[in-house]
Amino acid sequence: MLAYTLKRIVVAFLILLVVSGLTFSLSHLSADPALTIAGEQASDEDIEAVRKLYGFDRPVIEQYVNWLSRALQGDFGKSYHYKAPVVEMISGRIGTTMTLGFLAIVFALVISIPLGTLAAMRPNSIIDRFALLIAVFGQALPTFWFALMMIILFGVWFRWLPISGNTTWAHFVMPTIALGYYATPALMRLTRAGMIEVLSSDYIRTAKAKGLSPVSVLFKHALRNAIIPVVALAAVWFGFMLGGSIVIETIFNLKGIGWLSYDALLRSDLPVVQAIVLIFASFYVILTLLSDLLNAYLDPRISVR
Amino acid sequence: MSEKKDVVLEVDNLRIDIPVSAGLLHPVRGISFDVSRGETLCIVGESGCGKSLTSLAIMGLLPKNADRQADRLNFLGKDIRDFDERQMAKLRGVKMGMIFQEPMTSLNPSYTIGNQLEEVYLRHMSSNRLEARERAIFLLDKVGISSAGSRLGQYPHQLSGGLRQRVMIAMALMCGPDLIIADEPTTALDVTIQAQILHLLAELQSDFDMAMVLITHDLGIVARVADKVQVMYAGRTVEEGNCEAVFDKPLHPYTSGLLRCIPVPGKTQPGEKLGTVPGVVPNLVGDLNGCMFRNRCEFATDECKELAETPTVLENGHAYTCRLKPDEMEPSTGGRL
Amino acid sequence: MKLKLGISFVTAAGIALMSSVAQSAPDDNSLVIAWGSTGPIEHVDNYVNTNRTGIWFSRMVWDQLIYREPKTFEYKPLLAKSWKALSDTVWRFELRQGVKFHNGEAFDADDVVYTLNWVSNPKNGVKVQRNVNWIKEARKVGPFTVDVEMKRPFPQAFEFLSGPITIYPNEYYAKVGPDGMHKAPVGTGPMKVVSIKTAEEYVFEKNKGYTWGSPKGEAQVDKMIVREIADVQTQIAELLAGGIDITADISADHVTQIGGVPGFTALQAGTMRTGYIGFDAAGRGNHEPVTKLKVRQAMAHAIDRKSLVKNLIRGDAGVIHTPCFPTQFGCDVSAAVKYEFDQGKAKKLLAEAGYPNGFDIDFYTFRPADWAESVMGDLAKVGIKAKLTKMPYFALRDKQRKEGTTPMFLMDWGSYSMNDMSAITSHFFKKGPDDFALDDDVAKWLEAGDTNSDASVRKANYAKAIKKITGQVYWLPMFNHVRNYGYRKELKFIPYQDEIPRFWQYGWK
Amino acid sequence: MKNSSPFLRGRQTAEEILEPRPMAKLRRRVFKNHSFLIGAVILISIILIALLAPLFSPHDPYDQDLARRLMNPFWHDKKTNDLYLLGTDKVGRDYLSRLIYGAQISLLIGFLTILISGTIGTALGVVAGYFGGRVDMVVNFIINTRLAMPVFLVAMAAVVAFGASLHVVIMVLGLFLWDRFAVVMRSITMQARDLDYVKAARAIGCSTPYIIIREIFPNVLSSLTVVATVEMANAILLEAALSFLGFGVQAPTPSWGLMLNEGREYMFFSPWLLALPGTGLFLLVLAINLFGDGLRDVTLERER
Repeated sequence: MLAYTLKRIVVAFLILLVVSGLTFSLSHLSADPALTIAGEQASDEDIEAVRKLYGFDRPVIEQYVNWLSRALQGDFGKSYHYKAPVVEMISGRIGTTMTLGFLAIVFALVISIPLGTLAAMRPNSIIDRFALLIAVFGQALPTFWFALMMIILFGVWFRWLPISGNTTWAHFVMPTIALGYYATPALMRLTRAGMIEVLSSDYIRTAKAKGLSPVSVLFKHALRNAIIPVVALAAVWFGFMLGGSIVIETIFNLKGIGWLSYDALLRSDLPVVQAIVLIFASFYVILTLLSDLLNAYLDPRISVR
Repeated sequence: MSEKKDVVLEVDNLRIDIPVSAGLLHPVRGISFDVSRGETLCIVGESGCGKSLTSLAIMGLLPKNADRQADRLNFLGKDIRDFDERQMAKLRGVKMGMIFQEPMTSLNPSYTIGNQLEEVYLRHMSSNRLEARERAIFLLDKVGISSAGSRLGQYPHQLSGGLRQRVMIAMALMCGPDLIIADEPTTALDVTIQAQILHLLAELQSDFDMAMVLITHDLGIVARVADKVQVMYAGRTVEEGNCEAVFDKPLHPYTSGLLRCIPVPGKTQPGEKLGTVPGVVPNLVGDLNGCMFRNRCEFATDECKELAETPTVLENGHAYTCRLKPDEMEPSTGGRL
Repeated sequence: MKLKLGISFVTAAGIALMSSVAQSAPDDNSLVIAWGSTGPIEHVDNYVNTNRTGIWFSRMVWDQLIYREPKTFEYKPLLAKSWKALSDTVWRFELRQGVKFHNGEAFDADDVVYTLNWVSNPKNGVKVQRNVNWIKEARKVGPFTVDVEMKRPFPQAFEFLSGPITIYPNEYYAKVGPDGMHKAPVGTGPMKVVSIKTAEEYVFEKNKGYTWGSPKGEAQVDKMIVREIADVQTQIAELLAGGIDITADISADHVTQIGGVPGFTALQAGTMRTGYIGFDAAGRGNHEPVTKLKVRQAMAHAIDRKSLVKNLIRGDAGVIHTPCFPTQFGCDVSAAVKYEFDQGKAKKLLAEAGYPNGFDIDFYTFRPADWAESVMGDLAKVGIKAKLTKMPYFALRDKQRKEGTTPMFLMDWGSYSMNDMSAITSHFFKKGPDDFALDDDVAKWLEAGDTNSDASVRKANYAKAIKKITGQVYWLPMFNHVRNYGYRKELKFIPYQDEIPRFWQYGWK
Repeated sequence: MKNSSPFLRGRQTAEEILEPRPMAKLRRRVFKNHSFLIGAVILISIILIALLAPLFSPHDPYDQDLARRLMNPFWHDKKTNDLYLLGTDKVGRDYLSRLIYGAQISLLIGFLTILISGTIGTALGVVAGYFGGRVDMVVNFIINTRLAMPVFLVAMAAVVAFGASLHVVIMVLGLFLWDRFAVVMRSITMQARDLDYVKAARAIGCSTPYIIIREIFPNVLSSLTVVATVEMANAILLEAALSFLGFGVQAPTPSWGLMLNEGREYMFFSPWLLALPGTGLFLLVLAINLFGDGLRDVTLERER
């Protein structure tokens, strides 16, 4: 188990290294940071001076190594546009995004696990068809479109929910649903498939033959096994959701790092973009690592493999 | 016939129907038997004959879409035909235990052996974890698992198939049931282990004075442990009776065909050809007429197509369902025992 | 029910069906504003910001020495009571007495001297150097008298002193610096900052001490909340749902739509923001056709600017013929060569230039695509196939400066609300990174105009520049933009042409 | 399926007993599978509309005239509906024609993206699955690296870097959406590698590419198609989201995502400008998903 964990951590680091390298070179392809820093009214000499000062005239590799060594010490530089330290900008905003992502994944799980389970218990029943409908619709519904429709209906028309901002829990309702609904189909399908498989497994038959109560059969014996892959997928989806938060945060005016990355892209604010890509990637890597370890705990067979 | 003294389970005309896309499937079409305390009934037949469904029907574990009917289904004198899931759950595990064919997958991989053993006891006996644990250790010891105490903390994947089946047996016995149903308990195991497990089952059955229904396709096993034998084909009993009677003088061509398939120590000569029963099990969908074995039967005539499937009962309780008279089957094809 | 709702939803002609908004002014006499469609204020410190909303913010919190009357562009006293020129390069200002900063600090000559000297020092990193780099030194002459010396004769000085140069409290600023000002701004202006959530929300209250007769007037509301909302549609949703009272970011079509909703008013106000199509006449990006004068002239004739203005911009916008806004100093409309819409002429010119069948060209913009598409539709009719690339402003600007590979671009310039053509024409045609004409004559004339304090000399030079720029079609000036405002009917709203809404002046009816 | 009950496992099912011919069986399954049918019908209709766009669309989707901008659809304005059934957009182009041509763009993006991503993913997956060992480790690492990249953000960054256009969007999506192909192909190839006839081919000395193409590829084709439908839907939605934020294809291309971006300005007052392209997108993605789901059910059963 320990060796397994260590190996996974090393691989995770390597992945982040490659991701950061790719992002760095990509973003340095896109813009000349000296221009961005020098600003609107800068002369050619100003731009040249900035280029020298920041070392943009150096080879990209050298710049990357410099950036990486500072990033490893927690210094992602200063925003070209806002002149504030990137770390400060992100740390002030990441909470909103995490809250949104967390609520959305909880929403998705709260919808998909019971519905998937019910659907699996009664295949081809009304509830199964309803669940399938939700899944099929959810997969086809563009998130941003769904978000806009909700704003029109619940924000403007009925005025049930606040439209923008993050001051109260009510502000998170629409963004959570919009973002969470996006993950629901995948999680529900997996719950259903997993439950069907588990419910038809021999050990569930054994559990029934032991005269256990249906509740115990379902929750103790079936759900725990069926939920293992769902947990893994939910972790992966949490990572995806951070990506989806770009659109959602922009629409609902939640000023998290999703919005920040969008804003930074509009301004070619490279240090911010790089840092956020790296943060999203780290989240994915850490979450998959954790979910693997959690799986190993929930299903003792895994760590033996 | 047994003395009808302490009948544990009585089944009369059990039928199972399952709707499938092509029509109504009749996997079990009128099975009757009874089994008493201390008695072992063996149900024999090849794959697809309905023997496993019969056992599941008794346990109330049929798939939801299967329809179970019976003229009588008495367990410990109570009619359990109309028992709902909750009532059945109170019988299962405590009054009737079941052992399945696949020890490798029949245990939940996520929980320890101890947990899975204790939970039956905790569920049915008003007792505490400590007693459950003692009972588990006692039974693991009883089924021949050494250092039972330390095994409790192990997960199923840490055990071999034979050990797992022993655990399954222990689990079925946790609450001291009156009836134990073993559905091909040794099929998935190594040959050497098979004998041990079978021996163990027989031993435990007499120790605990239970009724046992043993389902198998292996006539060799039947010969060793059965008091009564029931041979099933295509969802019906084709022959039943005392073990000796059936083995000595099989009256149904199918039974005799099956018996030809097994080598008998001391009787089968080296190099002698073992028999087979050619052909496949017929389709059991829709309305069925005549003897279902006719397409594989060497004695079949046109008469068999119309034949009502009513058993002929001999005076010793030995019964069979065939148009042939007891002596019409050629002696050479059967009765080698 | 659901179905009916869905049908009526898709078919609804408008939101007019909705329950209308509360019809009275808020009880606490507050005003909620949404802005931010071009991104949040990058830094609340006025000198570290370039965003327009930062200018709006600064006018609420700080005052300048001089007040420029927004309608007549006349200079009036603000923090300075009076002024006179001591020489070509020195102005003396008599300051107003009895003014207090929001933190209680009294306003005097020290504040002015400190602010001007601090911002004019390049080391302090004022973001728009052009705003301040003409100041040589500010000197305290008396407790309320200050001399400001310029590096050279600088005729536009008052535009800057009445615009971007706001006066900071010297003691406070010396202590906290730009970052402190960013977190807790302190000024003399009509609104006092209560709290700031960067890029999200700014809360103000009325500066009760603003009673010294400022021409800007006292605040009409007791409380003001500004919400930075990036998405215009979200702003409108909030407006319709009653979450905000006014937005200044909407489009011309929104004005028609919102104006039709009971309880709301929408209006368009022309600004001096000047839209233009720039051509890579100097050939920085090696696109041959646009380096030819006849091609540029042909395009000037081919584009129906009137129709574009009438259909897409509307309001009091108009076609512009000068590379500057006509109210700006020196922007002489009569000097400009005008191009009427005449596609026949355009085709003829194209044929003469050697492109009888037109050509393909890349066309860049950061503004709504429909404006550019309208242009493209016109060009297509004379055979010029333009391929549009719409990109974010910053990316487009960087692309232009870095690669210069933008043969044709629809852009615009707001002149930082300065009423002097040096703020626009001199920026683009003095061989800076944004100059795609690289014309020595034009650069020379503009320099002469920028640095002479004699108004008539300036005008003469600027006129020559305008004539050459339009004659050579380095730019095809298009139209002046409008700002579109949507707000609750009960709000007393006054639009201004300099693209700076004075939010503190808007009270409830 | 009803007969997939565990309790019947290992026993013959009625269908197996009846045993009709394989093709008839497949046909029956296809026609019994409603989602497959519905998906296929919608998808084929959309493909036909896209292919025959010039026939179906009443106007040139690029023909603009500011004088007739923002005309209402037929249910609002009876006078104009003869000419412009669904009204016009903000530069006066026929909305119906643009919707019809929009199907072309979405399908083009979907198909080309999966062509690129499918090639990359399949190559990586098959190589990893066939060779195993170190090769597999490297490919796994590449897959994980790809999964760790936030697709949407990096795609936006790439679009900024290379300039927004149809080619760039397709390239970027193609270069990003190969992971599922690789994962699925890898595991299937691994299983296929151990099949007897593949072993046999290896034993008689067939070359590796030959084995992969002749023996393994036919095996994975149905799974490949299923993955392709998932990724195609994914690509279409991603393009829409990119275009919606202004990081996608350029005006005046009639992409549904871009139309949503443009129509958003009118979402409160002329909601059809948003609802119509949204519905188009929804139907297309729905159809692809239904088709893919159905295909999986149909083919998986066949393989069982």
